[in-house]
Amino acid sequence: MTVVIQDVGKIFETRTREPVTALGGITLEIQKGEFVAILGPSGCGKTTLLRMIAGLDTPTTGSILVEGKPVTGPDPRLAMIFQEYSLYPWRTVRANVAFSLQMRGVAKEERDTITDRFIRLVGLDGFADSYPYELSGGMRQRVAVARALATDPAVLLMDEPFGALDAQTRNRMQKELLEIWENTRKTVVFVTHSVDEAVYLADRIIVLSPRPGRLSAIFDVRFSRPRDRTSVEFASLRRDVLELIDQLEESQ
Amino acid sequence: MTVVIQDVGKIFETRTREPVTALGGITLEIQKGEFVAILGPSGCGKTTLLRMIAGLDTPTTGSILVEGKPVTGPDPRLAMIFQEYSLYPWRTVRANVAFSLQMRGVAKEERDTITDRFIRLVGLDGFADSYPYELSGGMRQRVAVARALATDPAVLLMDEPFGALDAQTRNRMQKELLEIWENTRKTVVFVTHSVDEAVYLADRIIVLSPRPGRLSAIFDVRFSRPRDRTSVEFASLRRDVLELIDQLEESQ
Amino acid sequence: VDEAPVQPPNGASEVGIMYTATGQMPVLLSTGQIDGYMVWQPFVSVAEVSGIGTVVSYSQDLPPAGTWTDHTCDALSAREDFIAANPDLVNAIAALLILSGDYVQENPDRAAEVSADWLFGGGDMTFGDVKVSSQDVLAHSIPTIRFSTEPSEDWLQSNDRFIEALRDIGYLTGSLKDASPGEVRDTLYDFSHYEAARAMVDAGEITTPEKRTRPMSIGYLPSDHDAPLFVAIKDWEHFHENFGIALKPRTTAPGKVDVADLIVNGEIITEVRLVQGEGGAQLMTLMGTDAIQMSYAGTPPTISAVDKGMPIKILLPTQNEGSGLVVAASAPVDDWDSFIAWADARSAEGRPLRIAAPIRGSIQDVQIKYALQDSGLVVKEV
Amino acid sequence: MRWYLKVIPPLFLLLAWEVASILINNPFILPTPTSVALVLLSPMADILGSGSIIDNALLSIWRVILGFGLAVLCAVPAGIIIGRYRIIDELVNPLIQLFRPIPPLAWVPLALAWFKIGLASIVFIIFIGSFFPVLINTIDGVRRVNRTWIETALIYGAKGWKLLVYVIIPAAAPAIWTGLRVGFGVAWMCVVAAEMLPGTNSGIGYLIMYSYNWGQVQVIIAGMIVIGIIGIGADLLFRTIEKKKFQWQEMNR
Amino acid sequence: MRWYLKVIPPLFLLLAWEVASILINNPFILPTPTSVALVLLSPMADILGSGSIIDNALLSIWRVILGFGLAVLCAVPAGIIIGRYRIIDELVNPLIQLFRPIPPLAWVPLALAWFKIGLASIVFIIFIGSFFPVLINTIDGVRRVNRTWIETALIYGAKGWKLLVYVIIPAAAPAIWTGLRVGFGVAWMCVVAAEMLPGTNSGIGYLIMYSYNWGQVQVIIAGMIVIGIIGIGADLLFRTIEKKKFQWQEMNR
Ligand SMILES: Nc1ncnc2c1ncn2[C@@H]1O[C@H](COP(=O)(O)OP(=O)(O)OP(=O)(O)O)[C@@H](O)[C@H]1O
Ligand SMILES: Nc1ncnc2c1ncn2[C@@H]1O[C@H](COP(=O)(O)OP(=O)(O)OP(=O)(O)O)[C@@H](O)[C@H]1O
Ligand SMILES: [Mg+2]
Ligand SMILES: [Mg+2]
Repeated sequence: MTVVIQDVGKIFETRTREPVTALGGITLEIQKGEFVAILGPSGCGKTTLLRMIAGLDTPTTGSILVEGKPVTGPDPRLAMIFQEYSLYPWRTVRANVAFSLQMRGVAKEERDTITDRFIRLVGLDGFADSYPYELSGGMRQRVAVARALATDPAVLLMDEPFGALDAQTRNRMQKELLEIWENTRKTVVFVTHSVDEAVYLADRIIVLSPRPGRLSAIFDVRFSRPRDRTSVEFASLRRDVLELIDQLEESQ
Repeated sequence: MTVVIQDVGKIFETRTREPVTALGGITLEIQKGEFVAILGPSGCGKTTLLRMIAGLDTPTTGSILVEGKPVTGPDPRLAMIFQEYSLYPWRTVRANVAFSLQMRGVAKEERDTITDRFIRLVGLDGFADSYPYELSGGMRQRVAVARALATDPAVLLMDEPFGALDAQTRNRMQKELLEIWENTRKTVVFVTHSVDEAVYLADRIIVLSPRPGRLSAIFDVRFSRPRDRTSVEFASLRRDVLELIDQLEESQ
Repeated sequence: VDEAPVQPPNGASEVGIMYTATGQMPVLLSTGQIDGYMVWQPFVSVAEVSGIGTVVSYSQDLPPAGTWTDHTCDALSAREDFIAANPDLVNAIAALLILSGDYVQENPDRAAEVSADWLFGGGDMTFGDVKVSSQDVLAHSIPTIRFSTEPSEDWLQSNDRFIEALRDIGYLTGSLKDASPGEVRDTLYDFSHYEAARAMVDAGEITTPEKRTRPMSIGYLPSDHDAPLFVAIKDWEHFHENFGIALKPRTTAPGKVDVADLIVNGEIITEVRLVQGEGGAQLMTLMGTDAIQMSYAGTPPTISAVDKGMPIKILLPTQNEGSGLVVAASAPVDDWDSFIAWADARSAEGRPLRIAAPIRGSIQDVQIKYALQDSGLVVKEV
Repeated sequence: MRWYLKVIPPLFLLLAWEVASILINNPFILPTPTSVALVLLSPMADILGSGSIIDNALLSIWRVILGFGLAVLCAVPAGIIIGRYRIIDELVNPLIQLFRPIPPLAWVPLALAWFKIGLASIVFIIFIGSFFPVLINTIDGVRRVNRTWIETALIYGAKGWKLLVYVIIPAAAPAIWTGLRVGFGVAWMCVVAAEMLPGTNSGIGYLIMYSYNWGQVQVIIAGMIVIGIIGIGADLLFRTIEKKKFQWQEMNR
Repeated sequence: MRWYLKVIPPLFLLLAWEVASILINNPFILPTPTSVALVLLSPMADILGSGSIIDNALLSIWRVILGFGLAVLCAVPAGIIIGRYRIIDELVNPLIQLFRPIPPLAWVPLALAWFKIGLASIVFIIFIGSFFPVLINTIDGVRRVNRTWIETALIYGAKGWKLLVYVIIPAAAPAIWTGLRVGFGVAWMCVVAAEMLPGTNSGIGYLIMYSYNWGQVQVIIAGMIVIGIIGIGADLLFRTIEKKKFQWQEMNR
């Protein structure tokens, strides 16, 4: 499913009624099945952009089209994964994964079948009846991924999903995400702060400028997966992106 | 000042009176002026080790000698910087930096002189009268560094000080820390989860095994500073450390 | 501290009046926080029987001499709309209280027993380390109360005196403030039911009132002043058999009765709920909101309530006298004169006596203030 | 801590009381523990013609449960609505603030006027006492529901009552439960005020106030101890359920 | 929200009251708003020979401040000690739990016996009411002081009273302040119970109970409104100071 972002900007009003430009105006086209990473300094509007694609916020200017139709609100074809806190702590892993199905009125049996499949997919068999607080941070994010996948969305929006994990767990989660993506070929929009992560995961890396965020550069990542972090091409692209970001900061 | 860690282990008692081995037994000698990074998976006892060096916990086995004398409690020659929450939010930047001096009964005028100097050193002139909540995460950690330096400690213990910062800010802080270290030549023990950070900063990288932490490997970082993250030697050392960590995880 | 409304000559001795909950009075007295109290029964007898205090004077003997003889105390009153809607029922209840008043007057021992049971479960009362039998207290108390139900001219005059006093204190601010004696009587009383009841009692034949579907409530106070009500219920069989009227309790358990049935000539007329209040004023407020329809309480609160516009009429007296002034047993006092002497001495020492009374405007409050002022003392509320 | 250490303070208090009562030697001021124990140790015996301690306590508990139950039935839905809709909150907040500081005791006269003598008035006083803690906690709980939880639900298609039942209420449940616990505590504290109402002839609060009217200090103290113990019991019960049911809250972070 | 929307609910309440009072047509059940307004609008006029509303309100506030002040003086230090030393906490906790549920009203008889008639007893009742909220919040606040803050201080050589004065107390201050706010609210709610004590013939609580005895429902309602408004005022004052002084707490995550 394609996501077309046309000149999208967002101005918030603070409590004191001052306008804050969160996003400056972005045009971008994301292809079906593409894995796009979005990089940018804190506060440049990455989360805001994802939220607008998900239909949780409306753009102040411009428009967002998903498969040609403008976004007017949450849409079952899009699922979003937040950095943290998005699991329901009073629900077991199974009930969390089943949440969206339950909301759509899927019957109990079918729900269980689907749920079990996705719990297995993210490697949590045996933890179906655990509560989120009994899981590690990485396991929790896997539950969030399973929940998102269970709705069979065409587009996965991920907002720094691994930001709260330690380095080792993070690497493992990245590998697993790629495996799942390769099997399901969802369109993925992945926000991150880590250049390393972006280079490791994405087909394309979108770099935004400091607030208010504007498109600053787009890097195509052409080398094949699984990518070797220690390869020369990896290091070189990583350097290019880092240098651009350093420049952006200094020019600020 | 040298820090000698001799066969140090720590066993905690949980509330249900079960023993938890947090640290398995570590022997290590840290030289005066050396910058040592400690890497290891979550829960392997890195924080516990730092706390024991700082005199906040006592080892269950073994002993820690600072400049030849066993640690029996907090010692003015050692300062520790925590990951977060360590600033006093009800105190201004100046009052935070002055805290340790005030505790030691340094007179107001002298205190102010010293404080101002360190605030300038970490680049926060102009923010002396701000409160921590008015600062960004990076600025807050700079205040913590200034506070630690203000006591003129011989040893700086840092427990993932930049873990909560975004990638860009983190890189900047690393650079600044190195500058300060080069000017003051404190002994630094730096706990981190980031291999990249360790390679960028340290003279020596200590890798601990998963819980209960034991010494797993020591890497000497021989190339000169400022280090280029995109250089071949950087990438190669980085790969070695990452591979060791991967191995450690798999063997678990 | 408020100034007393009437200012006696300068240089006179001073006495403090303090309003307190009645139950606290023996405690306050024995802990030396007050020097005496003026209150209704059985707290006067409590002091004497337990040895906590001695009686200086019963209310009817207080100065000015003769003023308080057979003075008014409790009366039966009812809401006007209730009276109008249930005239025969009101007559019947009045008749029952006339009969039970006489019964108490004739059988003080039984009345004491019933009251002790009602108020105290017949058990002991503990005051500090003194334990007294509630039976003993009430046996001492009942004979000091006059259970008389005739609205005699003396009784009316006694009420007039209270009205005077209430005006003096500034408590009458409404319809009775400037009313003439005739207007006052018209507003306050409705003796037609007393007369009808008296006639029925004399004839030995109670008219059966119409049945009511809704229960009615009578308010009363936890004092043996209300003994006629207690015996009317506890000894209902006596009245049932001899006079064909009774308030039959729903339960036979000892202690208080919450619900009774009014039975006249063998027919259940209405359910009667018995509502214990804390004081006359509270019962009047309840009557004002129609939470209760009749009440058995002191006349001054009733007068004040009528003054404030509550649609209430006094039907008949139920009991006269029955209060007293008590001082600590150790006090150098055995009658009113020695009490005044003591008050003078204490005032001279700069430690004026402190006498407790129930709420402002109560019979006891009015009487003690009048008596003290009549004896040349300055009264201060403290 | 060892259990035997835990009994030290109550025993110490008892001892201090005994010594004090001997020193003061005025049972009006401080009756001996023994005289109070006598009352407490015969909980089935009639007191002042008002029934036994047990009977009175049970009756009081029943009244409190009624008043509290009613408060919960009103305050929880109201709190959810107010917490959810900012505009309603702003509209009714001044009224809540005005009524909240008025002590239940001050409502006694109006309760009598409005609900007449009987259970209804008693229940109203307890209702008024526990309504606000439950309301305030519910509003707060609903307002603080993690925004991410709600947005996740929106993304997955939850709306209207489904959002309420499956997300808002479970998420606010710990706060609401705290409200219930606090509210029940207040309700229980209102029992004395409520049972002061005329026409009340029973209940532990009545027993205290009636004993007060007759100066029976040992009964008053016994009644206070009974109130204290039942209060502890109720609080423990609420906390135990809290621990079991809302474990996720503590653990979450 | 526009200010004129905010006045709608009070106006609506007033209107409903007016209509209801006309329909009920019994001033003892529900006096008209006008009759209450008459009382409120002449706050300097004498009521029932007990002084003006203003005088009585000021007196009540003074009493509450005394009782509350005393409670703060006792509860804050006690709370700091209990919160700091786990062993003391475990020792005294059962006693706190036992005494906490006992309503201030139930203490009235003992207050009289212990503190005699007069200001001391009134102050005691208010003290008892506000002591526990302040204590519990202080304990809680001290117990929850960020471990890192304490350890940072230890590292920098703070110990004993310096640790207390420069770290524990400032860190617990917001929680303590919340305790003060809640405690003052409760203290204020105790004013009616306290002013029921014998020997009291003034104060807004006395006015309410005294008017009750004389069926002056309009004075009762006026008194309740005064209590409500003073309650709002005090709460606002506490919150304003809270916002100013403890801004860091809200901001600090
Ligand atoms: N609801 C809101 N009201 C007002 N301002 C907002 C709101 N949400 C976001 N902003 C502002 O918009 C800007 C962009 O915020 P956003 O969260 O999208 O940034 P981000 O790129 O996701 O940052 P980070 O990397 O820190 O997550 C920020 O300056 C933020 O303060
Ligand atoms: N006070 C304590 N009581 C009981 N167990 C403890 C205590 N402190 C730490 N532990 C346990 O000791 C182990 C080591 O903890 P520590 O915090 O030192 O790990 P770490 O290496 O710093 O982990 P991380 O990278 O997540 O910070 C963990 O299993 C932890 O649960
Ligand atoms: Mg973001
Ligand atoms: Mg750690």
